[in-house]
Amino acid sequence: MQASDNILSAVRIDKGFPGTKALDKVDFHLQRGEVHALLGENGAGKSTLIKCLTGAYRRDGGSILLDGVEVDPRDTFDAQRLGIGTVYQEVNLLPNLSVAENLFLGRQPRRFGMVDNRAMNRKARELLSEYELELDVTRALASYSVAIQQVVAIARAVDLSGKVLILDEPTASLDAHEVAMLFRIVRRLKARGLGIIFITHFLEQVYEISDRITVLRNGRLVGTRSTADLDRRDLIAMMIGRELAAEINAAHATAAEGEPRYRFRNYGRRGRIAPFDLDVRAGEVVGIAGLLGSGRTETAEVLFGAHRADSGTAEIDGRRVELSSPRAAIRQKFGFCPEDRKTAGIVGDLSVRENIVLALQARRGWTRPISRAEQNRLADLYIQALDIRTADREKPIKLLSGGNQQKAILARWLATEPEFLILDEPTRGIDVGAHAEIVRLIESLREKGMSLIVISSEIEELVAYSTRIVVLRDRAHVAELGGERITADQIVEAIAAANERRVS
Amino acid sequence: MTSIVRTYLARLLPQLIALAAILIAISMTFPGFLNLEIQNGRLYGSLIDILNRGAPVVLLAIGMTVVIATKGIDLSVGAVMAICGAVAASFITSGHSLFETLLITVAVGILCGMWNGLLVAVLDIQPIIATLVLMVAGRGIAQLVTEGAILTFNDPGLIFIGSGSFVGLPMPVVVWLVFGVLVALLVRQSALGMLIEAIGVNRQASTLSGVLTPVLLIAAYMLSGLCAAIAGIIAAADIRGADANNAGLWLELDAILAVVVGGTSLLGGRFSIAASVLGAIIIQAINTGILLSGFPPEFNLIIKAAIIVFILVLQSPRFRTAFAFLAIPRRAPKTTEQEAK
Amino acid sequence: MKQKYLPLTATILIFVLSYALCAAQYPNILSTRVIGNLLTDNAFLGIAAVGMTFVILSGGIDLSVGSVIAFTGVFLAVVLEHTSMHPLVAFALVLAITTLFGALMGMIIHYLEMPAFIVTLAGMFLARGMAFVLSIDSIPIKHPFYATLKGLYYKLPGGGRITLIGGLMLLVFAAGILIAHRTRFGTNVYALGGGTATAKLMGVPVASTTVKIYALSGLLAGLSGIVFSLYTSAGYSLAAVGVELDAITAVVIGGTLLTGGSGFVAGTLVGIFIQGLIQTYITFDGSLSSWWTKILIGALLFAFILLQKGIIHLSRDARQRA
Amino acid sequence: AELVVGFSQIGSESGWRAAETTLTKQQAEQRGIDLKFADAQQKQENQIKAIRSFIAQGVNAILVAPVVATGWDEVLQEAKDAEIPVILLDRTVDASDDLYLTAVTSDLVHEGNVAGKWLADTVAGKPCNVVELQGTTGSSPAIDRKKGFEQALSGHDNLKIIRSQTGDFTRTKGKEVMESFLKAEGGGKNICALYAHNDDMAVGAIQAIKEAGLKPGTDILVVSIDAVPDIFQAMAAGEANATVELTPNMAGPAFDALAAYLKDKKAPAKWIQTESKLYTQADDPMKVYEEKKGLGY
Ligand SMILES: Nc1ncnc2c1ncn2[C@@H]1O[C@H](COP(=O)(O)OP(=O)(O)OP(=O)(O)O)[C@@H](O)[C@H]1O
Ligand SMILES: Nc1ncnc2c1ncn2[C@@H]1O[C@H](COP(=O)(O)OP(=O)(O)OP(=O)(O)O)[C@@H](O)[C@H]1O
Ligand SMILES: [Mg+2]
Ligand SMILES: [Mg+2]
Repeated sequence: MQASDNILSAVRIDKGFPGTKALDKVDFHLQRGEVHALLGENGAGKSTLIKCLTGAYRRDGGSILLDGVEVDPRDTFDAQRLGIGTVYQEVNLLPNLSVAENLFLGRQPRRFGMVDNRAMNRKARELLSEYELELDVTRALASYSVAIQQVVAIARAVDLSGKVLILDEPTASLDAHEVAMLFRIVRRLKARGLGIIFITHFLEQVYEISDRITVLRNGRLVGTRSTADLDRRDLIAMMIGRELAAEINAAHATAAEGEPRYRFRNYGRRGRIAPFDLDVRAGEVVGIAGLLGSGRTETAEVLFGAHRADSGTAEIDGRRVELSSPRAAIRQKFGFCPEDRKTAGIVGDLSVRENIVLALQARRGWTRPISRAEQNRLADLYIQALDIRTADREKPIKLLSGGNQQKAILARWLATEPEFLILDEPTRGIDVGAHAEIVRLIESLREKGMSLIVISSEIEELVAYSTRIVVLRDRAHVAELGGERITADQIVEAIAAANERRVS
Repeated sequence: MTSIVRTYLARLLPQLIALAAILIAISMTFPGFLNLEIQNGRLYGSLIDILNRGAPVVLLAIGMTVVIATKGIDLSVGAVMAICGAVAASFITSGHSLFETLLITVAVGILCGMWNGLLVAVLDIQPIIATLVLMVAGRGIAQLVTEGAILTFNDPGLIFIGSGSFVGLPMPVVVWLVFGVLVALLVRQSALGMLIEAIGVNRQASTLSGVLTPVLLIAAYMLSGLCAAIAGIIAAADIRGADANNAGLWLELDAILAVVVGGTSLLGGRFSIAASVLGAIIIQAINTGILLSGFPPEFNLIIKAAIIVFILVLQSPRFRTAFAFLAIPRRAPKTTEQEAK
Repeated sequence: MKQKYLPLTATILIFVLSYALCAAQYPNILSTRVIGNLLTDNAFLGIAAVGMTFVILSGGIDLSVGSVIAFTGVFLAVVLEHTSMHPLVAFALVLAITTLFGALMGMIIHYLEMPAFIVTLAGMFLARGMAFVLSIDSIPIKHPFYATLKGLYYKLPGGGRITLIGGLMLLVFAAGILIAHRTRFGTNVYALGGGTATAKLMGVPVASTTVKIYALSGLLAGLSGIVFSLYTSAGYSLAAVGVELDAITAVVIGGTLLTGGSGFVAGTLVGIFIQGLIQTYITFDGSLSSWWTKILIGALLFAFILLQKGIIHLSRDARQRA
Repeated sequence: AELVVGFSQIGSESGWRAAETTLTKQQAEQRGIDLKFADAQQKQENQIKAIRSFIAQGVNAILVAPVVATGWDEVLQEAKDAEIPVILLDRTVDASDDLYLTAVTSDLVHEGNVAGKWLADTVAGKPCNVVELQGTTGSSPAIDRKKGFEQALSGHDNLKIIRSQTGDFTRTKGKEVMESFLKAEGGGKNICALYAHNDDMAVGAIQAIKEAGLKPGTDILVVSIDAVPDIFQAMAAGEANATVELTPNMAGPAFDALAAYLKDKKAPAKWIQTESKLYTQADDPMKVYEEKKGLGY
């Protein structure tokens, strides 16, 4: 391979953390005008490699060449100046700043030495219009949904990238429409000769957009291939080091029989979600579909008591219950994996073990501590069962890779042996192997008689495990699909129909 | 078991080293410093003075540790000390029994803590400001009780708490030792410690996991109030009078400093009561050392600041990573062995 | 109206309301004298509070302010007494020292990753300790230049005065507002308050911003010290004890979150006025004992915070219903 | 109309000051004066604010107990311009004396001097090591009482101040510092006398001496300043030897001078010095205690 083709080269990059060798002499070459997918299981070292390339981490060894010249970005500011724009895995924008300020932080247009807010806002609106986003750019970023924040982060990185654009799981919280838009932009940049690094766990997207693929496993380079020459099966084998037993079966589960165990009537909260009726049987998975901001997360939060419902009633087995707080819900054997794991899920400084036992301990009350031996047993059990990649159970959870954090939170709820489990985007950021495992897990939980509500932006996945699907639009429940109607097409149609109605 | 002891010691190592260094430094400038003798059936010496004089800050630091672990801070403890000292003095002088007096005083302290806790947990006011309210008003309340004068008392029981001794140790030392052990056992033998740490690190995630966040927050401030009450009783008993104007003045800063010297982060989360107690003792050792040194008082603050900065710099994450390099050679052979296999 | 202006508006509303209430009881509060006093008497606090606002916006805190004010005063007094240096030169010198002092604290906070609370607490001990070492006596400043500066005021009808230092405070606030909202540095300060790690990933120069923030706070504390020395024509090592807490209170009453990232410099000005108003009211009343004074200050502080919360809460609800 | 007088008090940092406040209020009430009281919480800036507020209110006269000597020219000038007489209580200021009507104070240096003289007379030439508990570092009583005491000791080579530390005017610190003095000086064997800048520190130190197994008043002589009730109890018990009175009734003479001035514009003397009376164990301490007990100390 000619060095001149390579816009960015990383040679023998080493990076170790206490107890972990995150990168072990990894080579990586990015060519001009290519989309290069960087793949691997959770914890393989993808994010770490990115951070070493952009100076967010100091690498322990190896060199980085940009346009054939050795560079050494000391921090992301340096990297930006070199023309490397990056979207990091967790949304890394500042929620307290306005959208426009987030977009132009550090390079605000100035007039007479002062920041020209009007020009900045105008440019921000222009920039976002490319993404079909019409926002009030002077509002705080925090007032927008995760998805919108993600688009803003992408817009910022694209605007910053003169030579290289790095996207670390940018599509995790985006729906099909936004993904398509993102890809249009990526193709345009590619045509302009930029090199683009793209990390994702969605293999369809890899095949749709990428030219080459590099796979990492356990911090080591497995290999780089041309996408066209690598079929899916081989790719998965490269990633997990073995053949995946079976891919997600497309046939959906059969509807459960019998009386609904959980009955919500006219349930809702003003300003968050319009009152809805919902029945869930034992051994049933209710999938929730909808566009971004349609109110899926709100539905989950109201059901779990994270936001108290202000209308309607909830019944379990015909018995009225008050789900006024998460505690009350947990007492009724509810569980809830929130979508935003960074702020609502993980307790960063605590160990993996403590994160796993947290909900169980909270339910037992502080006077009845779970013995250390029992904690260790639970932690080890779930670390093994969910294949959580961690050096040991005492590692602070914030040091785990994103996907492994997600699994640990799932473990937290499984440890409480819930009867009603709400999963908001449980597979976000989870690798193919683990993805299949989680889908299998959902099915086995259902078979054991648990009731589940699963929110996902991946329609295929919803089809795979849902026995019924509720479609949301504009913070209201608008359609319900059951039985034979649970197909990807039908769901898309239901969402689209809703959309059309909105337009008219 | 031994591994638990070892992790415990490892956690306390920086504080122990700092304390040892300070004690050595003092004993070099003042030779009689380490002498201990038995006098009137009690231990007597500068080391005992440090433990004894440190009592209020140690007690405040115990409560402060828990509050800080929840990502809070309690600026009102000095004022609560004054209130409780005043209450104790006024009850004992108005003829109540020692038991009643202590009970009421402790209740008042807990009440003060509850007030703070309610502001923080229920009204969602930022801890510094929430407790600032009581810091400002509290001393006024204490003065209201004593009417600005020093309320002296002669009750031998109450005085005993301040200057009596038990198994050779001054009573304040016994009180904080026992209380510290009790609190440490309470938080570590129950699940409280972990739940408090969880709240401190991520309140939202904890609430969503079913942790009773508001109650635990209020409880943390109540504990801090209780600690302040005991500290207030000791401070009053020590001088046989309640000095509402000066009791506990600026001690909140010393207590916070003690917690930080003890290595607990002001951002909440992981905490260690034992380390905070050591931190408080370190600060008292500095104070006592300055007094023994015979420098003119103009220099007190500068010396204290310099030593504290020095200790904190040694403890700072940057220095610890540098220190960790020294520790690596011990582990390195093991990794190479593993790789060889 | 924008969500983010809510706390500021609430604060202004509360101030106007309580001013009206006070005036209803003591009409003299409306006199230009009281208004002039509000500016002059709080000038040093206001200037220090501007620096504090930046520090708090960035998620930090600066406890050294009061001590730095005292140090500045003593330094000026000693220098002007023992040398023939012109006060303006002395001002420049002392500002350089306090700015450097702030920068040093900023460096320790950033490079050694130590919490601001503790670093500045040590700074507080150190600055006051330095003041003690310079002189424990209170030293009058009798330089004629001081008299000249004090003679500069604009007389309002009714006996009130806008003094040089009162005007200076307003200028500093104006500059502060400009820096906070119209410079890159200002946005970077807010960025740090939103999260240091994220800000770093977004390419904010965290190190230099942190150092600049504390240097600015040191500079303004020094300026505040100069103002204080003009105000009292003296240097005294025990002066301005606890001013940092007053400044923090003003910043928070002004609607800035102590956790950083959200708030306004302008709010701090209102916070200062509210505190000044409380004091004026208590003096006008004149019947409170020492202890009731403290209790009332605490209670009013509480009431203001509560009112602010209430207003914000109500208008948020109203918006949601709409 | 009724006389309105503003009183800017330093704060309430000690029992003595509380007594001064009480007596000022009492005196005002007796004379039918409407007293506007403002507590400055130990801060000069608050005192200046209070005086300005008094001027804005248009009071007839102002009493100030200045927290520090310097920094009053401007605000006093404003009062003068508004033709409001100002009377200083218990401490003087470092300003031209035409800016205020009069100052009712004791002489802080003199107090220290009286204490020192008593000690010199009492030990009568025998060698004696003295330890000193200073007031709050930088406060004028601490500076002046130290100065006066040292003046009295100069020329008495038998008297030597061997240790001097601040006890912040409080009992707690007085006790703590005394403990360290005792440790540092051979368990107290080298100490012959204690001089404390106020009685509160002395009371704390007395306890420390007792707890160290020594007899205060005999093994170690104790002399202090203020004459608060509690020190008389200690003197009655033989644990303290002498105290120099600083009367809390500064307001009485001040109001008298004010009344005379308002009646016929007769300016009083610029300095009305209160007596610095020395009390020893011979002065029937219990009786003085009973007299002083009710004064709000
Ligand atoms: N700051 C850190 N300290 C210690 N270990 C870390 C740190 N950051 C990452 N690691 C470890 O390094 C390994 C690689 O993590 P990385 O985040 O690069 O994985 P990833 O490939 O991005 O995974 P995912 O797909 O889940 O995002 C993991 O084992 C993780 O636990
Ligand atoms: N206009 C808005 N103002 C305030 N908050 C909003 C707004 N839009 C969305 N949010 C917040 O963003 C989060 C996500 O929004 P929502 O729950 O409606 O989306 P969703 O259907 O769950 O889709 P997704 O989870 O994929 O973003 C919620 O916490 C919601 O409160
Ligand atoms: Mg990753
Ligand atoms: Mg969602």
